[in-house]
Amino acid sequence: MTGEPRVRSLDDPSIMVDSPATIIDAVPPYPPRTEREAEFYSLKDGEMFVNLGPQHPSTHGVLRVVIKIDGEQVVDLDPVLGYLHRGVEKICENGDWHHAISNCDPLEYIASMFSEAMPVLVAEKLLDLEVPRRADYIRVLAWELNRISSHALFIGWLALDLGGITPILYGFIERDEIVEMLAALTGQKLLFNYLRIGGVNGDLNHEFLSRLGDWMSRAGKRIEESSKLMNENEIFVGRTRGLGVLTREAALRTCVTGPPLRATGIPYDVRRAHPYSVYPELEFDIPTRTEGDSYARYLLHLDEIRESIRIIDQVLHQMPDGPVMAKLPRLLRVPPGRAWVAFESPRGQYGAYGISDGSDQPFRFRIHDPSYFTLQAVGQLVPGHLVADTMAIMASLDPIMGGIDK
Amino acid sequence: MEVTPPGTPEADAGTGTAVLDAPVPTGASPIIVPNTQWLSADQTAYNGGKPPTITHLAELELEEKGDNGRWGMLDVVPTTADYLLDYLRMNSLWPLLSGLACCAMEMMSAATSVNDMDRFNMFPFRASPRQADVLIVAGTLSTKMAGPLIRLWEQMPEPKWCVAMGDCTCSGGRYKRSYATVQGIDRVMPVDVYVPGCPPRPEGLIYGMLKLQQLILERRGQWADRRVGPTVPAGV
Amino acid sequence: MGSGPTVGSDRPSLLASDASPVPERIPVTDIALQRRLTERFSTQLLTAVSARHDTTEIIVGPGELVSVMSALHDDAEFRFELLADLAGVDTGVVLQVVYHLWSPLSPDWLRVICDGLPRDDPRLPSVTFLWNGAEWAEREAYDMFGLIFEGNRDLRRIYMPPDYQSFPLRKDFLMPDDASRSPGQGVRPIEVAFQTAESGRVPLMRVSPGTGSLAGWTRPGEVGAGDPDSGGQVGP
Amino acid sequence: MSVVSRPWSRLSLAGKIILPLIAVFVALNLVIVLGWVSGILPWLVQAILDALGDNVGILRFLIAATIILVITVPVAFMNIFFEMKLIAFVNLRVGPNRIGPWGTLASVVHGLKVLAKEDFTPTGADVPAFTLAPAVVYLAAVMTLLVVPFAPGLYGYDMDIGLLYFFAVGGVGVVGLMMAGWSSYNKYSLLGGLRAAASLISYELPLILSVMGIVMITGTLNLNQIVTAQEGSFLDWFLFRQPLGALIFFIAATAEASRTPFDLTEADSEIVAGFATEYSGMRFGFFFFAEYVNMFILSAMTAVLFLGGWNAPFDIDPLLSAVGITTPVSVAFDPASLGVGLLWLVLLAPALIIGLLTAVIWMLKSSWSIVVSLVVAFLLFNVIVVGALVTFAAIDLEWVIGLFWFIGKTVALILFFVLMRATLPRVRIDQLMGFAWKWLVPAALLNIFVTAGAIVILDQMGKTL
Repeated sequence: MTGEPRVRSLDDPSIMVDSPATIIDAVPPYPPRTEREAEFYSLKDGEMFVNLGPQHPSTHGVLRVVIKIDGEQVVDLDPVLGYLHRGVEKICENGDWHHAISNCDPLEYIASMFSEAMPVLVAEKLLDLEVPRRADYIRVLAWELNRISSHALFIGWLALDLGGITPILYGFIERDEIVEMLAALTGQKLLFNYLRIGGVNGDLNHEFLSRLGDWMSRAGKRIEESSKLMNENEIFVGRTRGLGVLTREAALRTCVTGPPLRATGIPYDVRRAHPYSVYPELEFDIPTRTEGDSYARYLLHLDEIRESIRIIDQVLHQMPDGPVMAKLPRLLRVPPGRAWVAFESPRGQYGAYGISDGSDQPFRFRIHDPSYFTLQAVGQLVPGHLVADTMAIMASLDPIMGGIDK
Repeated sequence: MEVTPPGTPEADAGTGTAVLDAPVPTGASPIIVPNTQWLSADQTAYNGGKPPTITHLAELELEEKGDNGRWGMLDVVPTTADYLLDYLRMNSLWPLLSGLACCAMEMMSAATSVNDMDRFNMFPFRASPRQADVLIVAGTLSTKMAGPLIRLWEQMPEPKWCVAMGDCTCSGGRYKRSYATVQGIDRVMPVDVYVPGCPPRPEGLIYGMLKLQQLILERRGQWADRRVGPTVPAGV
Repeated sequence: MGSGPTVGSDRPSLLASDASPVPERIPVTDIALQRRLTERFSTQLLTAVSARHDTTEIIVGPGELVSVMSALHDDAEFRFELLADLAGVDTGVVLQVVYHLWSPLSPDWLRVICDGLPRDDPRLPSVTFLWNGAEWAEREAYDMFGLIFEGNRDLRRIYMPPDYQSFPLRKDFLMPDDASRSPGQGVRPIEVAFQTAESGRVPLMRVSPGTGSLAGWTRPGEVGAGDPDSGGQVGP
Repeated sequence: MSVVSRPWSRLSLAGKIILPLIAVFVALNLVIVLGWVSGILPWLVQAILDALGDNVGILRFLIAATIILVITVPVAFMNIFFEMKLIAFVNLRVGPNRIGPWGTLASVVHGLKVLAKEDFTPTGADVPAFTLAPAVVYLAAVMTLLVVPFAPGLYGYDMDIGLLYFFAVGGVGVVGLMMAGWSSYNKYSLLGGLRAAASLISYELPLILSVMGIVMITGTLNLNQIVTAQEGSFLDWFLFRQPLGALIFFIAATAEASRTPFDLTEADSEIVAGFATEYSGMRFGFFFFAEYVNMFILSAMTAVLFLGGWNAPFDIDPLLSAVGITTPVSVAFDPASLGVGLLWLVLLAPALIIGLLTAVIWMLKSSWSIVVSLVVAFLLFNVIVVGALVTFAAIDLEWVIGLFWFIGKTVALILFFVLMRATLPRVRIDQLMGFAWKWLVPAALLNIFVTAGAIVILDQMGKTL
C-alpha cells in the first residue's frame, strides 16, 4: 500500500507491482536461490507476473500460484505452498498413537475418513492386529460414503471454477446429506474421529441406517440429474474437452495417482493393486478413460460414484455380525519396527510410513498425500493455456490444501 | 540488510549449469533472507509501532479520546442517522470469500441450500476485499498465512467486522502446540465474534453472525477501537 | 535398552492369544523378488534383503543410490515405475531417506532406505531424473530435515517461510510445551535452533521412548543402538 | 488548516452530510431575502420564465433526463431483487426473506449500505480516471434510456436517429470500463478492462448488423415509428419477420450487458472482480447498478425492436366493445355541476364508506378491535379507490395499458437473463471472440441479404414485408 512506484504506461506492464487487492507482491524480495527460481522470476518483454492467492476465489484454499502471463496466455507458473502448514507430523511424534488419529483428521477435510485411517492402519500393521470383520465392513462403508461426498463436491467445484454457480449447490446438498448421515454414525459432521486402532468407535445405529436407506433409494437418480446439468452443456464440454491433457508417461513420472492417473488409462487403484481391508471380497470395477483431459477426469468421477454405490450395496448385504473392536491394552505400546500402508482416497493413493520404537508414541510418522504430488502436474499442464483454463485444470486435479500442506 | 549466504547462485555464480552440479544451499549454513512474512505492506498498521492510518478514527485514537464527543455540536442527529445506517449495515453483511482450512467447508455449507445464509442478507460472498464487510476467518492460521491475512484485513474498507470461526482461530485449537501456527487470530488482528467448535456447525456460524448483527446495532455507530488482543464486546 | 531389535525380524503378534478368533494373517512376501534383488544388488546393499508384511526392504548408501534406483526403474525384471513415497527420517544419530516403490510385476511394496547420512551435512543424489514428481518431495525433505538432494533443480523451502532457519522434523527440534508466546506478539515461531555436531552445545534429543518428561531425554552420543533404525550400521 | 480539519474529521458520515446542508440552507435564505428586497429576484425569475417559454424543447429534455436518471435506481433495485430471488429458486434456496415483505427490500438495503461504506482510492491509482470511471459507465447506461419509448407519448426524447443514438451512446460505456481497469493500478483490473474492451467492441458489430433488417423494412431509425410499424396482433412483431435478427440481437445483447455466459469482465473465479476489483463504497455501487440498468435497457430494446414495444399482443378493443365499453371512454363529467354536492362527495363519501367497511369487518371478525378494523377498512377503501382509478386510466388512457405491456415484456426478458446466469457456465475469451466473428457477424450479414432480397421480390409482387 505504500512506496510502490507509479507506472503510467502500458509499454512494460511487467514492472507494474501488484496492487493492494493482490495481497502479496508476486516477485519475492530476496535474491533467487535456485536456478529454477532464477529462471522463473526473470521476465522477457511483454510478460508479467500475476499473483493468484493465497486468498483467491478458486485456488481451493490457501494455495498461492504465481503465473507468468503474456497477454492472456500463461507462460509459466510457480506454486507456493505452506500457507496451511500445521506441522502435523511433528505433533504426531509428540502424542501417542491414539492422538495421531485426531491429529490426522483435518488433513483431508473433505474426506476425513481417509486421512484418519493412516495411523490406524499403520499401528495395526505394526501390531499384526487382526481387525474384526464387521469393523472392516463398517470402515469400507464409511470410506465409500465419504468418497461419494467428496466426488460430488469435486463436480460442483469444477463447474464453479468454470463460472456455473448452481452445480456446487447441488453438490453440497448431496454432501450435506451424506455427512449428516455419517454424523449420526460418528457424532461429528466434518472431522469424524471414528476409526480406532483395532476397529471402529461404535456400531451402526438406527438413525444412520434409516438415513442411509433413505439416501440409497434415490442416490443414483440424483447423481444422474445433477450431472445432466453439465454433461449436456455445450459450454462446459467445450471448455473442458481436450484441456490439460496428461499423458501416461508424464503421469507416471510425476507420481500422479488416483483419478488423474486413471483418466490416462492406467488402471492403478490401491484397492486392487494392493488389496487391503475387505476389498478383495467385493465386486467393483476400476473405471478408466484414455483421453486424460479435464473432461475425462470429470466423467471418471461420475463413474467412480456409481462404483461406490455398487460397493455400498454389497457391503450392506454382506455385513457380518460380531464385535467392532479388537481387545487392546489401555496403554498401547506398539512393537518396534517400520510399516508402510497405502490405501485409495478420493484423490489417489494415501500413504503412511510409521516407525515405532516400542513406546506408546510414534517415533516417526510420515504422511503421504496424493494431491501433493498431483498438484505438481499443474506446472506441466497449464503453460500454453489461457488464464481462465488455469482454474479449470487446477479444479480438475482436485487438490486439497489441508493434505498438501499438512 | 540482505545477507547472501554462501552456496546461493550469487555467491558462486558461473558454476556449471548441468543439472547434477547445480548450485544448492548447504544444510549447515541456513539461508538468511530479510523477513518478508511479518512485515505487512503497510508499515504503520498494527505492529509497526505507529498509529493505524487505515481507519478514519486514527486521529481520535491519537488523542486517546475514544469515541467520546466525536459529534461535537451535532450530537443528536448524527447518532440517530448512524442508528439507521447501522440498521442497514446489520442487514447487509457481505462476507469475504476466503477460507483457510477445514472450517471453510462448513462456512460454504452455511451459504448453500441446506442452511441458507442468504435469508439474513449475508450474501453474496465478495471475492474482492474492497467490497466485503465481514472477514470470516475459517480455519487454522499458520504463521506463513498471518501476514497475508492481516493485509486482507487492512484492505477491507470501514466499517468492517471479523468473525473467528473454529477453535484454531479462537485459541489455536488442536494445533496449539505446533511450531507453525498462530495460537488464536486475536493475537494478530482484532476479532468481534468468536464461534468455537471444531468445526462449528453451519448453524453455529449463522448464530454467530446474528450475534454480530446484534453487536452492530448495539454499538450505535461507535465502532470498537481496533485493539489487537482478545476483545469480547460488551452486551454480546 | 540393550541392543535394539533388528528390523527384519518377523515378531509374533503381541495379541495373538486374545486378539480375535480369526487365525493370524500370514505375511505375504514375494520370495522371487527378494531373490532377484539379492542377485542383482548383492554388492551394493548394506544389509541383506529383508521383508515383513507386504513390504520388501533394501538398505543402500548414498553412493549406490543412483545406480540402484535407475536399475529398479529401468530393468525389465523390476519395472518399479511408480514412486509411491519419498520420506526423510531422523534416527537421532543419522538421517535417512526412505523410498517406497510399486511395480506391476510384484505384489510387494519395495522400500529402499538410503542410510547413513551425517547430520551436519547430509548430501545424497536426487532421483528427479527418474521421477520428476520427486522434486517437491525432496523439497519437503530439505525443508523438514535439511537434506541436500544434489541435482534437484529447485531445492527451496516449500512449507516454512524462506527466512526460517531450522529444520522442524529433526529430533533436536523440540516442541514447546507452553504456547504462550506467539508470532502475534512479534515473536518468531518457537524453535530450538539447529545445532551442528561440531558446534559446542549438543541439544537434548529423543532417541528412545519419551513420555515428555526429561526422563526420556538423552544425548545423541550415549545411545543409538537403542533406536531401531540406526541398527548398528552408521554410514556406509 | 487543522482548525478546520480536526472538527471535520470528528464528524461521522451523517454529520459530514448534515452540516453542509444547514450551511447551504442558511445561504439560500439570505440570497432569497436579499434578492427580493433589492428587486433582482423577481426580474430574474421573469427573465428565466421567458427564456423557458421560448424554448420548451430544452426544458422538456432536461426534465426527461432528470426523471430517467432518477428512475434508474429503483429499476436497478428491482433487477437485483429479481436476480437474488430467482437464482435462489434455481439453487433450491429460500433467498432473502427478512427485510420487507418477502424480502423485497433486501436489494434496497444492499444499495444503501454500499452508499455508507468507506470510499477508498488505492495508492498509485490514476485518481481522475479512477474517480470518473464509474460515472462514465453509469451515465452511458442512463443516457441510452433517453430514447427508449415506454408507451405512446411516453419517451424521453423523440429522435429521428434514435437507434443510431442508442448504439453510439451505449458504446461509451466501454471507455469507462477501460478507464476503471487501467486506473485501478491492479493487474486483475487491467485484465478485466481489456477483456471488456475486446468483447464489447467485437459484439457491437453483430448487435448493429442484426437490426439493419428492421431499418430496411421500416425505413426509419426512429424507435417510435419502429414500434408503430409493429401494431396489430403479435404476428406483426418483428420477432416473426426477423427471427434470425432477433436471435443474434439477444445473444449480442447478453454480451453487451456482460451477463453470463459472457461475463468475463468480472469473472469471479479467474480475475477476482475484474475491473471493479479496487472499487469500494458507492463507486463500486455505480458499477453494480450500471450492470443491472444495462440489463434493463437491453431487455427494453429487445422488446421495442422485436416484441412490439408497447403494443398489446392482441387487440383488446373487440373484447371491450363486446362488454360494452368503447375506448377511449369519453367521460363528460363537470364537477361544477354538482355544486355543493361536490363538497359532500369529497367530505362525506370516504368517511361513510370507511365507516360501513369498518362495521362489516368488525362484525365479521370479532377478534379484531374496532381500531384495527378501522385501519383495515381505511386501507381497503384506498385499495378500492386506487384500483378503480387505475382501471379507468387503463381503459381511458392508452399510455397506461401500453406501459403495462412494455414493462411486462421487459421483465420477462430480464427474468430470462437471470435464468441464463443461474444455469450456464462461462465461456473462454477466445471462444467468445471466435463466436462473435465466425458465427454472429456472417449470420447477421446473411440476415441483411435475405431481408433485402425479400423486400425487392415482394416489391415486385406489389406487397410490402
